[in-house]
Amino acid sequence: GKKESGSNEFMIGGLGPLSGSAASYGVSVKQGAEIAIKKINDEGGVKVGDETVKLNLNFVDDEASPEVAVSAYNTVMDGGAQAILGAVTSDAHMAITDRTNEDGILTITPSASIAGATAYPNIFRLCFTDPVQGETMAKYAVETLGHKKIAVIYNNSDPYSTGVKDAFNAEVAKLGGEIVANEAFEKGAVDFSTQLTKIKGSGAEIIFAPIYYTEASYIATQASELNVGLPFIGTDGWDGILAQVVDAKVLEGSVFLSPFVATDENPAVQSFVKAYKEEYNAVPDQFAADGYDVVYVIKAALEEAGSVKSEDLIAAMTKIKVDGLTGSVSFDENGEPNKGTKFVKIENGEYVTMTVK
Amino acid sequence: MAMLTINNLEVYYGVIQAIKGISFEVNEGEVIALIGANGAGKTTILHTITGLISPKAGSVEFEGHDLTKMPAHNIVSLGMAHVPEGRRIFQELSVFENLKLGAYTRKDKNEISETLEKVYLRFPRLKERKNQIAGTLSGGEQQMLAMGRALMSHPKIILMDEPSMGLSPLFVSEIFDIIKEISDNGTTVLLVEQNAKKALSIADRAYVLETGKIVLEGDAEEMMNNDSVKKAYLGE
Amino acid sequence: MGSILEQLINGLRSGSIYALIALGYTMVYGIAKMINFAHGDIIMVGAYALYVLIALLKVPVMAAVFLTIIICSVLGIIIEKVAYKPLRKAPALSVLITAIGVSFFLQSLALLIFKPNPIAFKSIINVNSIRIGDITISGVSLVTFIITFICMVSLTYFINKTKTGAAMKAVSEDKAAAELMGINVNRTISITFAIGSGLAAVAGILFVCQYQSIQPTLGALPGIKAFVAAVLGGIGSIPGAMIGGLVLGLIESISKAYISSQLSDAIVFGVLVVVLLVKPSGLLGKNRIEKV
Amino acid sequence: MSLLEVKNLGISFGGLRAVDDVNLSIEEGQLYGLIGPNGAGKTTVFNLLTGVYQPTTGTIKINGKNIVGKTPSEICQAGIARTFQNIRLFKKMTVLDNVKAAFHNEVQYNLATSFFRLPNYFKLEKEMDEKAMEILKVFDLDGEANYLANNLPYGKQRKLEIARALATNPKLLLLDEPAAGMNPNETAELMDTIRLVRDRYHITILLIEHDMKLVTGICEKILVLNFGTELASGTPEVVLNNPEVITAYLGE
Amino acid sequence: MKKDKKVTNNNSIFTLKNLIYLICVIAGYFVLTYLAEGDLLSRQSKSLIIPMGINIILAVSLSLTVGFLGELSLGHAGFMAIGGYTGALITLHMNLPKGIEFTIALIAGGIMAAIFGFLIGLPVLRLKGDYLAIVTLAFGEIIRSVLTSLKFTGGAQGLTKIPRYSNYTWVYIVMVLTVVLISNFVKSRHGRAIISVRENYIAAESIGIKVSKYKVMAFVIAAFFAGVAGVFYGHNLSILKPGDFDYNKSIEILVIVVLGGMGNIKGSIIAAVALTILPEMLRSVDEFRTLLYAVVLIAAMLFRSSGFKTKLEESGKLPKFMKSNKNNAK
Ligand SMILES: Nc1ncnc2c1ncn2[C@@H]1O[C@H](COP(=O)(O)OP(=O)(O)OP(=O)(O)O)[C@@H](O)[C@H]1O
Ligand SMILES: Nc1ncnc2c1ncn2[C@@H]1O[C@H](COP(=O)(O)OP(=O)(O)OP(=O)(O)O)[C@@H](O)[C@H]1O
Ligand SMILES: [Mg+2]
Ligand SMILES: [Mg+2]
Repeated sequence: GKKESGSNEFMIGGLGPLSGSAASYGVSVKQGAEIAIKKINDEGGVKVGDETVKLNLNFVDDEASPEVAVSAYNTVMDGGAQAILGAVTSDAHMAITDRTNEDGILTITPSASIAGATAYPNIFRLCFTDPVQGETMAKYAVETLGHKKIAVIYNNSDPYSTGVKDAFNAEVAKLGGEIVANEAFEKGAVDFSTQLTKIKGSGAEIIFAPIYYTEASYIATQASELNVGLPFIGTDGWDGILAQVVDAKVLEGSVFLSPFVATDENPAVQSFVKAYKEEYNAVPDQFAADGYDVVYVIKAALEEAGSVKSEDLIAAMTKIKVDGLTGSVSFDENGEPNKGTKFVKIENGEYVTMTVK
Repeated sequence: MAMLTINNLEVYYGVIQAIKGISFEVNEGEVIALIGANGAGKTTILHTITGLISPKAGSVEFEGHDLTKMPAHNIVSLGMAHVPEGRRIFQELSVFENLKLGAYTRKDKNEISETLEKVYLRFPRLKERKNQIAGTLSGGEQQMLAMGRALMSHPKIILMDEPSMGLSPLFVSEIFDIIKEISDNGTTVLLVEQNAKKALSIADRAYVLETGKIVLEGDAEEMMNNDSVKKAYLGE
Repeated sequence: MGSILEQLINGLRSGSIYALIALGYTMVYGIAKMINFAHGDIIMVGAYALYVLIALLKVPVMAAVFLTIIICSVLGIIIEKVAYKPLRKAPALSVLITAIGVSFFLQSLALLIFKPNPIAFKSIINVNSIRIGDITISGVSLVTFIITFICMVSLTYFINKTKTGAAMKAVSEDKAAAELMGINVNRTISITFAIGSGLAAVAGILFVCQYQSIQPTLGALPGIKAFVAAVLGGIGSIPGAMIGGLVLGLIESISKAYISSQLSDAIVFGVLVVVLLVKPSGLLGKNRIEKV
Repeated sequence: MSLLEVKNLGISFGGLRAVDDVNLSIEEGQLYGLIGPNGAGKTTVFNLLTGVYQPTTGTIKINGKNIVGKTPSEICQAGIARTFQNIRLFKKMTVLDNVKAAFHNEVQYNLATSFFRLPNYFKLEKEMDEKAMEILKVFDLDGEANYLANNLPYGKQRKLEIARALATNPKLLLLDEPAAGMNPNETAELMDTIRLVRDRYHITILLIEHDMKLVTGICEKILVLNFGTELASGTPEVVLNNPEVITAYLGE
Repeated sequence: MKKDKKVTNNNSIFTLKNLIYLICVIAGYFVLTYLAEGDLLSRQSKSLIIPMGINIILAVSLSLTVGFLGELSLGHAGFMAIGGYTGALITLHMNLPKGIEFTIALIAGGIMAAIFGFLIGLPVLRLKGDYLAIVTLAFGEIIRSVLTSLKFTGGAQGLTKIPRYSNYTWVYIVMVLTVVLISNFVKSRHGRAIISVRENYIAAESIGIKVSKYKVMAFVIAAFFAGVAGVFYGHNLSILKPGDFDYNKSIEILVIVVLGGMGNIKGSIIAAVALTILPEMLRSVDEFRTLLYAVVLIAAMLFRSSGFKTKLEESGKLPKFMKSNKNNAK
């Protein structure tokens, strides 16, 4: 998109993978954000001080690569970006952080969960950090479910996966549990039978899989073939997994953390899902909801600041509270979100939201 | 009519013209010798006849077929075999496999094994070494294999590019005897040779090539007594 | 011990897929003397073709399998004609780069058409798994292993015993000389690519039956692993490809199970290096002294 | 003491005894011929002498020093250079560079000089150019110095191979069928060149050849091999009139 | 015709040609400064200047192994990773002034990569062709896998907050140095030895060239420069992670070298520039980008070897750097 009529438009620069193996995340974020922007603009735009501005999105492919992200960032800056939505993936995000800081531009990542992603004052994130997810799930496994022996399977080449795993393992130890199998795999792996056989023989009572749904679906299917017979718990990467398995039975009873489920009764969620389906002929996932929420966070910041200047927007960030699709969220001065955790359980082949104390 | 007619042939390598308008003919049953210095274009002519190079102008006609319009692999089935320069045997295959490939275009199994026996009779060394990997044969042995392989297709005409290169004196004489014998059995021969003396001694007619042109042609015997040929190619 | 046996079976399971892919690799390499980097992506095309035929067009299973193989074979022939044939006289590396280009092309095309999200696909092989005590061998694994073995044997027979096979060997060494034997070089190379790609299709079919999920990048990693397997077994050797694939699968499984799942890639590649240092032309590769 | 002293040399390939119990002794400055039927093992002897193959039996001494077990490059440094039956030039290098590459051990400068073009680089490269041109002139190749070796006609490629071998400053030069593919006039010219090389560079030459004109014309001594073993040896007159040599090799 | 031709004109370093080169290099720097500091280019284009330089260093160094030695190397990214990590660890843990710290990092990165180049070069003694290629690929993957599992390299997360020391001046200087040094090298006795090994190793041995030594040497030198490029890479992105150095990265560099013409340093430079810009130029076509990239790649390879190029060459319309060197006979 191009700038239309000067100052009555607010340009958001989006960065995420639109091609390559991580493309689905970037595409979802982009589409979710587009839904939000369309909705906001249709409702008349954003009131900034005395003016109303319309939002615009220039979303550029970063291939989830740090190298490409840098030039993608510069591309959106050339396009006159006034705030940054992104980057979607952790590596790409880390490559642009200090550049955004030099430019002093408001940057909100929907999904870069790596520790240290918000190290600069201009950067905020919507999602949970990896360590928080790890700790939350450790507490859930040990305290809520009461398991002592836990197996972990994680993606060794993925910072997200290893980040969650490290925090999880540390927390489990602290809580008196034991990691009886700590199994890794590499990017692109499709065969997990060796790791699962090992886990099967390890005496574990539950399997923690802090990974994305693609691999999680392979793992669940193969675990059932190998009669591993243990329940899974996962992280927000699991969102969307039901569409990935032939037989939902292999996932029965699995629990994962997710800020968003498309089957949520919440009317805001349902109207989003409907709009998304109409526009893209697909069911939105967590990333789409994240993209949507970030746009609303920017909207709130604009309204709060009453200005489109970056420093005003950044200052406004810690004062706002947004009721988003992924929950109600506010931000602390470190740029981290405060929001409730949501657990999702798979029951009878459906996602069911649970509340956990 | 001649069996093989070459008319006004012109061949280029990029911008370099290697053959500059050559015409000649080969009649059935003849042995024709092509002689000329290094780089005169002898090999190029043979390659053009068997379709490995396409000419810029001119025609090659074999028993009424226009060879310039025919892919190389179809030419063999018309009854033409080529013993190429540098032997070009299949180095990684065994002697036997090489010979079998020579008969690729033939169907009748019995006829093929008959020919094979004939080839073995002519080149006993090949029979001895039939399972050796061809690339490890000595230079001369490889030359025999190249010849034997060409004979396997039971050709009407055989083109030979320096068949005596690298052979021992005894075997050079033998090779020329074999060529004579092939010809006596009714196969037409087009022979390119550095060893002009031997070539002329068995040829019926000969053409002398100089930098892409025919400069002399005629009866082989007359040619041997031609002073300029003697000086330039017979080393006398 | 049960678990060792189980792990060996796990190794054979992924190994026989590698082996099947490696067969196609080695076959094309042996004849066309080029590393066909797009081979892995033809597997992916095979997987999507099968999906489209069965899930979208509702073609009966056997017909779909047959059509998938045909589609991939034709694709192989087209790729060769368009992207490789013009480079016959160019240095080998140029062809390698176009092959990489073709690989990118197929992947991005699949991404455009089918989108990045994986598609779940139900196995079309309904063979019951075998259970021996504690150990289960899945039906798909069994079928894969048997088909790989059959492919290996028939390919070996084809290359060594048939006339076309002989022509292929001749073409692989010297195209001009092969032409002089009356061999249609272009046709022979087309056949090579058709068979190689047909094998990739079979691999694609078995792959999706095994793992029940299809995505545009599905061929990339197995492709590389199979290439490694082909080299391990001695590139150009057909039984070598099979052995290389199985050995690779076993090493992977054993190292993940008993050494370190973090370092398994390093270990696998380390073993490969060691094997090649001891046997520089792979397990079954021919190591001939060059005649000087 | 002779320059080259070969005793009981032998090698087998599988079941084939390609070279069997060959003895050879060449004096300095000699022009020695090695002949024999196709497949007799002549090229194999060259390969054994230059370390391409390792002998199964026997010793090879140059100037009294044993060279069995040494690598081809070490043997080259010990003073044996060769040409190949099937030409092995550096085809995509210029004629001049083919020869300069052969100065590798003769004219040396270190890596830093290569990278930074220190003064020595220019001095020694110039020296090499001059020496190379000198050798090329002997073979009438100076006019083609900047051609790619690949573009030379066959006969000149053969000469370039000799020139390259000569550039390593050998004591003993091995030539494998240097006249193959040449017509009688070219062969005659080559004979003059070989004699000239021997006299000008004071080296010893051992050559394989099937062209009897060349062999009788320049060789002082001849060894005839048959089935890997010695059939006859001595002066050309003696050897070439040996009835066994005539039946096995010469014919007529 | 066969006159006593003057064969070489490089009798000293002070030649007209070298003077012109020097002027070009200095002028190049000023142009670069103008482009990088001025308003002529967009931010996006400016941000490509450093990657371009890095790619040139990578391509020119890889062309030593692939183009001049003639061995296919699929592990160049591994050396880059070694250099990048070494350099980053140095600047992250040392507290010296920027200039000194970065110089140390560049040299140490290069040396460390060269040491690994030596280790990887050793199997070269026994292997040839595709077998060697697969071993280089294996080493690249081993390096990546080990980096992923080590604690002090940050595992999969890698190293972050690496100071952004790479700027166009540094990269330009080192790039020019790399090109000059490697160009010098290939035209020296060592370079000739390496090329002769490529052309015919049996003949090379027969004239006293130690084939193994020169193969290893080519690997070590190429690795050194790749390591230096890796240091720049890390200090440009401020983040390094093992995943970025898989075989795809190696292949990316290889594509540049082959497209530029094997053993053609100028070609490598031009291809490096072109292939850095190309994906960015294709940005406007969004999701068709990778598809078009593939098409351009295939088309470029086909074009390179089509008769079309030769015809242009013959008509004298092709710029000199694009001419193939097979016709330099006359
Ligand atoms: N592939 C090629 N590219 C360019 N020029 C070539 C090529 N092949 C041959 N030539 C040139 O064409 C001319 C004729 O070569 P050809 O090989 O036909 O000669 P010839 O008479 O067979 O010589 P020889 O006795 O050496 O075998 C020569 O000048 C040669 O340099
Ligand atoms: N690497 C090898 N493997 C197997 N056999 C070999 C090998 N090298 C040579 N031979 C065999 O050893 C014998 C001697 O070969 P060599 O090349 O030395 O013969 P030659 O005397 O040079 O013959 P020519 O005059 O034909 O070149 C031949 O029968 C050949 O087939
Ligand atoms: Mg010729
Ligand atoms: Mg010989």
